[in-house]
Amino acid sequence: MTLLQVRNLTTQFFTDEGVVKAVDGATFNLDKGKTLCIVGESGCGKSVMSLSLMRLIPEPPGRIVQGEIMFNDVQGERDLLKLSNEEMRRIRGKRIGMIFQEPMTSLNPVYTIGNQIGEAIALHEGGSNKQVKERTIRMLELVGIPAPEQRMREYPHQLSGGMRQRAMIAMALSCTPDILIADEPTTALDVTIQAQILDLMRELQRELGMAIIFVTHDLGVVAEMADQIAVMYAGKFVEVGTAQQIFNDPKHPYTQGLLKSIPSFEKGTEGKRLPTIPGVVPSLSNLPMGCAFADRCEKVKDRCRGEAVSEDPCNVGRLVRCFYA
Amino acid sequence: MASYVLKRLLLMIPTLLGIIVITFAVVHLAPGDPATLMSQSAESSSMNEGSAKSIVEETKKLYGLDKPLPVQFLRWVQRAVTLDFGNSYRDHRPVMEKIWEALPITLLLNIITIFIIYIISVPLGIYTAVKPRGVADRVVSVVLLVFYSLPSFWVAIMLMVIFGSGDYLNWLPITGILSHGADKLPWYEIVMNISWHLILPIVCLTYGGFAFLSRFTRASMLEVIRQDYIRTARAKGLSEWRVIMKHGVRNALIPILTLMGTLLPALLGGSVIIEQIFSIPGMGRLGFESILSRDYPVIMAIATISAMLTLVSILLSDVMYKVVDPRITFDKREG
Amino acid sequence: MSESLLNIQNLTKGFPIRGGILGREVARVQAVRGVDISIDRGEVLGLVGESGCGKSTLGMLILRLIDPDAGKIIFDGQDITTMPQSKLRPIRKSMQVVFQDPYASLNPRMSVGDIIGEPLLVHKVTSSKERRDRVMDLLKLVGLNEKAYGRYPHEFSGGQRQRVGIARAIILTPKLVIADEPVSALDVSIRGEILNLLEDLKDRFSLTYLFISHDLKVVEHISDRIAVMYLGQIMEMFPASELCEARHPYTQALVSAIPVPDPDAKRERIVLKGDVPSPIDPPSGCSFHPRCPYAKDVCKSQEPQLDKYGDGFFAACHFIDEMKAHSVGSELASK
Amino acid sequence: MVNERQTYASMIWRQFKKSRLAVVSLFVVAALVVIALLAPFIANERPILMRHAGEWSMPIFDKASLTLSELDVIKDSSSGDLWFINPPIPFGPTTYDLDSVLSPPTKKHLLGTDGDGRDIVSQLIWGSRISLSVGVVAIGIAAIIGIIFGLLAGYFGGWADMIISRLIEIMTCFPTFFLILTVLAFVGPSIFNIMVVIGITGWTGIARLVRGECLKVRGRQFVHAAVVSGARDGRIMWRHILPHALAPVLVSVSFGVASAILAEAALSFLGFGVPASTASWGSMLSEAQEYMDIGWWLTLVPGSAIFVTIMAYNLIGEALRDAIDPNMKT
Repeated sequence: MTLLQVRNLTTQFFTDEGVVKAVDGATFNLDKGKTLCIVGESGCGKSVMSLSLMRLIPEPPGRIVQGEIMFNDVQGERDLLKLSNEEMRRIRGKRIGMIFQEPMTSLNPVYTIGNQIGEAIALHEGGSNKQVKERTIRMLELVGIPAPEQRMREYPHQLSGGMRQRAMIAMALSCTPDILIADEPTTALDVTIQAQILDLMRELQRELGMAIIFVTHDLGVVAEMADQIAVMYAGKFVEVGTAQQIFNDPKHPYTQGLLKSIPSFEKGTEGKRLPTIPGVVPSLSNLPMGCAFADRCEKVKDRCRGEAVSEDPCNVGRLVRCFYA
Repeated sequence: MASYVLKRLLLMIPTLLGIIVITFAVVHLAPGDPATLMSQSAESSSMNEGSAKSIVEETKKLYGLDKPLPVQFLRWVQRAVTLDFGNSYRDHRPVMEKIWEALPITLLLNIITIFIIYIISVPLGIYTAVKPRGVADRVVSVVLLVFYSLPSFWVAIMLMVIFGSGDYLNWLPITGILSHGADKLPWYEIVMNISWHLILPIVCLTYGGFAFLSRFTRASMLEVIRQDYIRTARAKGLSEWRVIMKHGVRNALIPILTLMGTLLPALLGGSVIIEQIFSIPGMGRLGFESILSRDYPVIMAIATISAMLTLVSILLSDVMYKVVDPRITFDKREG
Repeated sequence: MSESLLNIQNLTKGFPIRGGILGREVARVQAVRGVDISIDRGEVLGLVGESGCGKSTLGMLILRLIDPDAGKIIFDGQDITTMPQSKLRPIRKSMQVVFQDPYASLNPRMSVGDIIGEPLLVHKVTSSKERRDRVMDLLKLVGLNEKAYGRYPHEFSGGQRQRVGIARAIILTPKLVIADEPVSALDVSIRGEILNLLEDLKDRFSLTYLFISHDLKVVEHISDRIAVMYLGQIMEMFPASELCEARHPYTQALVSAIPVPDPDAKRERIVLKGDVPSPIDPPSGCSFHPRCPYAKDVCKSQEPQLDKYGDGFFAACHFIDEMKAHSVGSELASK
Repeated sequence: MVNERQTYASMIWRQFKKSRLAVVSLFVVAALVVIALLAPFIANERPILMRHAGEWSMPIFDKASLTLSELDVIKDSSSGDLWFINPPIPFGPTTYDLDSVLSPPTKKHLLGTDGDGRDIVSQLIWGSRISLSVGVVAIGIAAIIGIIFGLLAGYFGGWADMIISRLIEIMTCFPTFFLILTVLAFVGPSIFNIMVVIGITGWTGIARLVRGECLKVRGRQFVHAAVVSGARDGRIMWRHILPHALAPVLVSVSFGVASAILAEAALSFLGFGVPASTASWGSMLSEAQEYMDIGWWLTLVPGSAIFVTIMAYNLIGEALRDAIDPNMKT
């Protein structure tokens, strides 16, 4: 079942330097219980993308200028962009939960973990203080925080990085949302802790059945988590496909370059030159008319610079924004 | 907590000593020794030969000026910490007695002032931070800056002319804090009478403080609003009001609290001029008159006592900081 | 070992945590605990470990940005452990650093030309004309346009800034370059270019690197030898090309935790339980024992020494002989 | 992201320009400086240029030469060969026009005269010299002490920091204005003493600011990089740390000039200012108190001058602060 249908979502920031097209016509579907990974490098607009879905873009300078986000849950289908602020608030935290990159700064330092988790529960589910407290403890147990009764009385700075991110997950999932948006949730963590958190998220997804939108720059993490993958470059989706399609048969030169540039453990590669993508990411406030990747692309031809690229000009059968895929 | 307070108290000792050293230095800063200066000023204020002589003797005795410097200093320390500042030159009353009369008035004035400044500035600062660079923000910012730039003594005399002189309006009393003979009235009438007298001075003391504190609040709040946890609170579905009030304000208030301690010395200084203009018998007026008549013991006492008061208020705001902010700060961690 | 450029023995550093009334040291963050490492001339030693394991502190110690508590640092035949900064200054010419954050490591108020030329200026090695030429040459060498000379850091992308940082580090053709997470803040597509550049420069100027990173893949790519650090200690050292032969349980867990960019890879993963223990109070015995899947009683009480267990292989583990190279490693190698 | 070429100063200037009021304030300050510098040429009882009996002279530079009223007498007696250029305001600050004592604003005296018949405009113009020089010199002293102490405390830490921080704490404990009054009472009021006293009581804010900036910058990687490059302490402080502290210091200086001008006015108002022969805005206000009921212009005019000047400096400070605000852009 399609839970979320995003059509032509466009978010722009109006700054002194001009209009920054952070997200430019993003289109995708998210199925119930599945994981979509949005992958891209810093500044490609993937975080703005995830905030746009929650309508949390700071306004001004930002604005969602067009598009629709059709959300289809038990209450029927509706466009999140057309909801009133009040209605949208009832979606946030209740139907769609969100976790962020820095668990330290994402938790309020002056309130206890229990207070911050309980706040979401009390807001959306109501119930007596005792019920809220019990549910808070249950959530903490669920995300694998030992001694939850004690932990809920502690402040964020008293927990380790991994524990904080678990607390964030407990908070985001406390009202059993249909969708969890995770914006680089493991980037600030060590690999061994990252492995724990990724395992936890997969486990919770099996148990609770929520869909996940996982935003990351790490293709390794993508491979572990994704059912669907959207590759983002300079505000646009350049390639969308299943995990197998993207990893085994990447079509867009950017995707190909990205996959090649990861160092591997393969024997004999040490000391060899790494394949790279030359050049720099263009400024989002001053994008070229044609393909934004043209300046860094090996296959570039004149057409790439002069003409806007449609979603699938080569008829690959999925989104591959390239004339010569 | 207790150990923190104790530690802070111990840290106050060197500062207190420093304050005493500075006041001691000021006594010795005067050209010539204070005793002769004293007699000069006594002469100039038309005293007879005999009383001028006695003042010289008194000063010498009070400060032990015939003793070597270290002994003088030790004596001064001893006097300062026991709050024994001798007698005033002007009326020979004990200095502390005069101060105990003046201090409550000044404290009342300043506590009301600080209270009003906070009550008005903090909400204003929060409001302008929530909608930064909007019309309201700009208007508020310019208006407050106008207030901040208006010299209080100028405003004071103009307000006196307009509201109290009888030339234009005769609404408010312009001198003292109590009408003549009002001390025989029942207590609630006295309170009313005092409040009536305090309106103009307090207006003059407060309006300049709004700009500083509300800008500070705004900056602090803007900083907090940028934090990730505000985004988290919104992502939870909290209403904007609750996001700002629960998650924003508490964090923003932490630095604002510590400001309270530093506000006091500025106000004490400011009340010199306002108390003088409105003839309010507080510490400021007492201090100013003592300076005019070179009444050393009173000057020294006021300087020492107001510095100590400030020290206490800094301590209080630091302790409050600890109460509001649960984060443990590892005192010193290098690297 | 006669060829070793840098030799550190039993290097130890703790950061005091002060507290209590008198600011006494109440605890100590034991950042680096008795580390022995030597780096040969022309070698690249990769130092890998999770955050807080002390790897960056080790780099700072070698650079003498902080002073060690115990141990020895012998650089280029000279003991620099306690050398005063004034005597150290000439030696600094041959020991440079590249930092992690290209945004923080360049002074935003200085032009790129001034930043790169600063080491020449402070060591007075060239005239200002020559300096300009040298900087220009170097700009080209690290792949930047000559126009970059007069520009300011904020005008560059992260990758370009890191090139500036590298140019500054090598302008004096040092013997040793300590690269502290030089590519961690960069995007994948840029990372490769910087790693390639570092390798080119190493060959060209016969540099020696201490390459510090949390990313085992990057370290494995660039290094000749790898040292794995955990809680301030070296757990294992081995030739980079033999990563899959490394046997220490921590190294294996580290390898296995790294996500592989292959959705079809089905692998048996070692997920370590729990968090890295606090460096304030490291576990007794083997510091890895609380998270080690193979821990036995002896691990809790006895600290294992870093011993040789193969040609170029060293590990601190009581049971290293019973461990075998984990299947993960070999599976990775075959892919 | 690659931006067009911009130095830090030009970025600040671009942000600063956004505040129109602040730009106007810059002009106001510039105009005040020009007026203060040219005061003798603008308001003087002696002619700027004169030819009398075949001789050219510039009486404004010569205290002994004839005043305009004396010249008028000569002119009336028409002894020929007399020609002179009047300054725009033909009154000095101490010209007593006894015909028009306590005159409200008229064509002759644009802003009226005081109880001694002195022209208000002239006093205002000459008074600007005192206000501006006190403001600038006093804060100059404060800034120099503040920067040096702040750098020492912030960079070297340890004992230096311990002592300087205590000193700052001690200084801030005293009510500044009371301290200034007390010291002036001892050393005697003169314009020089006022500048010095305001300066040496006003450095703590800047010192604290510089110390804070210093601590912030000292731990940053580019400073480590400079140490590794072999740079000495002096170079690191001067080249790497101070430039970061300068912008906030500038903001503080701007507000500081405003408050120094205010302090001088308040001192003069209380009779602790410069000697009565030189008019200052504060002493004008002080004298105006006598005629509060009849001479409204006497209070309004100098007060407005103080207000406008202080406002200008405050607006500049405010706009600068906004311009260097890190949330704008670094």
